[in-house]
Amino acid sequence: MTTEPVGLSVNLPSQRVMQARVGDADIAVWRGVSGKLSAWLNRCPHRGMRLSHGFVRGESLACLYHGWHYGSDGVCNYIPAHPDLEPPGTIQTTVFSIIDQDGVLWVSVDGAAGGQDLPGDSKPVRSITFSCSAKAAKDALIGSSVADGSGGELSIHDIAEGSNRLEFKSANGLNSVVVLLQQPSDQSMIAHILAAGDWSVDGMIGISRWSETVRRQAERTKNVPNSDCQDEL
Amino acid sequence: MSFRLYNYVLSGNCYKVRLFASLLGVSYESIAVDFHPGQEHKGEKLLQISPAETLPIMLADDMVLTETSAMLGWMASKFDAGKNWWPVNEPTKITLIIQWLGFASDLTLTIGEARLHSMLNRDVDVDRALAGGKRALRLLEARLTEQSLRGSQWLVGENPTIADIACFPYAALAPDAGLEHDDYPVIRNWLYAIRSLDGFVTMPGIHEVHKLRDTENTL
Amino acid sequence: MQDDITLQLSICGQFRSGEFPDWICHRAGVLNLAGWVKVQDDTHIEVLVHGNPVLLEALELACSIGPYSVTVDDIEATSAIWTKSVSGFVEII
Amino acid sequence: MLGLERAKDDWYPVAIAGSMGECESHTTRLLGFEITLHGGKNGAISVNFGETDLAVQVKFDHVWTTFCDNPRPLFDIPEGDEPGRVRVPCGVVRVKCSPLRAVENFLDIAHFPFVHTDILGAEPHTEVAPYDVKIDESKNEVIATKVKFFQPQAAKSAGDGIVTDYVYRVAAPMVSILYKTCPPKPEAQDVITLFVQPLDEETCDVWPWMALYDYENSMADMISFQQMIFVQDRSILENQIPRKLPLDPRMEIPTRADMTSIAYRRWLKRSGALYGALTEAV
Repeated sequence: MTTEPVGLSVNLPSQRVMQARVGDADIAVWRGVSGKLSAWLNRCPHRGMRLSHGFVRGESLACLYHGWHYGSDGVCNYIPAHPDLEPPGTIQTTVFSIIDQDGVLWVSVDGAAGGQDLPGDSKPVRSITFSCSAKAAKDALIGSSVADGSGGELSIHDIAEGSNRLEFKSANGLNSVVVLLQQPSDQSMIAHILAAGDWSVDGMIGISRWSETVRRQAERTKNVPNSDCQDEL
Repeated sequence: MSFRLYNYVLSGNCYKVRLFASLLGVSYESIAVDFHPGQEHKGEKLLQISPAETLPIMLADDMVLTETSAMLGWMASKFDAGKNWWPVNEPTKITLIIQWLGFASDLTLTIGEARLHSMLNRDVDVDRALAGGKRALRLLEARLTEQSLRGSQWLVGENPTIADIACFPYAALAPDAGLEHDDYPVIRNWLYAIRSLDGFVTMPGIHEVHKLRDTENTL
Repeated sequence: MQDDITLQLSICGQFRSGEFPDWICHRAGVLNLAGWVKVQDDTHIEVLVHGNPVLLEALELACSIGPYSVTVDDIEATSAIWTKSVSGFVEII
Repeated sequence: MLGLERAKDDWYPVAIAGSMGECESHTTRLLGFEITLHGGKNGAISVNFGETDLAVQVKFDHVWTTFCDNPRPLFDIPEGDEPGRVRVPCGVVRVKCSPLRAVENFLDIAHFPFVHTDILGAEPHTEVAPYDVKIDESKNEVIATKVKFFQPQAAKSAGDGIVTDYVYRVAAPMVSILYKTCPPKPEAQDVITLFVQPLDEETCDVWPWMALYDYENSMADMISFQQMIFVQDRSILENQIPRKLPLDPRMEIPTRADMTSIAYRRWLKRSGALYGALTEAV
């Protein structure tokens, strides 16, 4: 299992928690008040409640059910039902590796997470979920080009075999759009989209709308009963 | 008392009124209605007040209101002196607010229906309601994404309006119907922003953010 | 914060599966308790455990169910002296 | 399937008595099997499983049925019949969780400050004081007594915060009964129950029922209060992993505050009431 992108950094401000899926693992991702990131198995060791429903207090994540607090190292540091107890370091969540690299959150469930470098001035656009197979989503993305908002187009530039990263570039090579793919299940795919270069707000909004157009195409493909008919669309 | 509300605790539509009243600091008279299991809103006593067979019903200024958009508009006009929630002097904004108030009804008809089925066993076309709910959440995510690219976390303009209040309950209650928020990161942050407003109140299915209390001395 | 205490637990039931001692060691490890477990026979296990009283109680509670393969009829807890004869939590024979 | 045969020997609630009109019918599920309810004369309700008529009885304002020809007798709640009490069937709420998880959550007090904030509990009053739990062998029930917890608004009829006394009773694997301080009548106790209809091992319909001394609030007020509390729990129950109730404590970290839950699981294991339970740690 390699490192997966699970979200855009901008969508997880400090003191928030979200859910992510990497392979078969259900994961809670959260930031403390200082911005420190953690990624844990999404299950409170106490009674099995999903920690992604919890709340952040300082540098701890608390489970919504009984308020057990866990520090960023995953170790339980407060049990409200036993307020005088100093919990032992052995009560802890299952901790995964996470990094924030160039505005993207990367998680690995086996070993240290390693992110990917993005063009230096990359700005986050959005994360968008496709309800179709990764192949259908990827085909639709590769088959389209991004309008840059001022009449120009960015066409597909770089697709490494088996890669979860697509890059679109403008003709002059100055503007680019990077799409990082995450596959949470067989029938869904999340595209984390960033834009590098000189983009106006309207241009960024244009990229967001383009991603919805591609999604409509990809999901239509999925709904064709026989996949051989794809060319007719 | 400023108005009377015929109220049901599990109704997202009734909650719009409870939430907005709390945000505005307005007190009101609440009359509990046994919507489930008693179907009291279809009983003669309530039909005498409003034959629409819907909840909530608001009695305000000699009016009988059954549409939540009208209730929110009335409350904002009456109690929000700063005209922030319903900016009547700004034509573009109020036009967009009306647009999103209409969209809020779509949320009720899709997510609200699916929730009635998954929670209270009501007989509805659940596949259709869920598909519609997913479509509505995608539209909301797209709008909030564009707003955030413009630098705002609210549906219309730079401040919360009654459009946010109208769309909040059923968007927040989507998991009750099996539509999780995980695929909608910008909606998730918008929900958090509303939950963090001064005067916010919860309803079953929408938890509070559990900010640290002054009285607590742990950690 | 309460002071550490020591308890001896006499556990009676049906333990033929042999799964219980390891299970108790694991649970004691999660709760950061020191001590030992000793199998007397198929129906009787002795445990000496030292640590925080809240966590000791948690161990006793967990043992009252045990793994699915065993049946626990009764646990008798008595106060005991901690001799520091073992480190961590181990099975002794 | 583990525990199915034993589960078939019990009675389960499937409707509120008198809730169906004549000739009305409605299909539901019980222990994974489809059953059909028919409204008859004078509010009577009969239940079919395929061609078979199932035994039916009305008790605690609900219609109960069973697959068994010689079922375990339905438990009693003598306090429920006391004159002066208002008996309140609260309607059904569907939850995607094991029926056993719904019962277990009802026996839990430590979650009050976080899930029923400012109603049944509030920080900083989070400590769970020791209480007594036992398995009553003569009745084959779990009983927890001397349970005390600080509550800002314990019932619809409670004004300010009080320390509430609780007694919990598990009378059948899918039935939990709670006796709690009755604010307007200190010498008596309110009775609040959770009757659970197992649709399958991971889905249930929950039928809360109450027998209260409350002369001030309307029926709708009382129902609202109970529905509010239960639906606050619903999102917790739908997000516990795994959906079935794990019996092996290795899956979790119970402490003294979970004593009733542990006694309940222990009793389920001893009784072989394994429908909706997970026996091995995973």
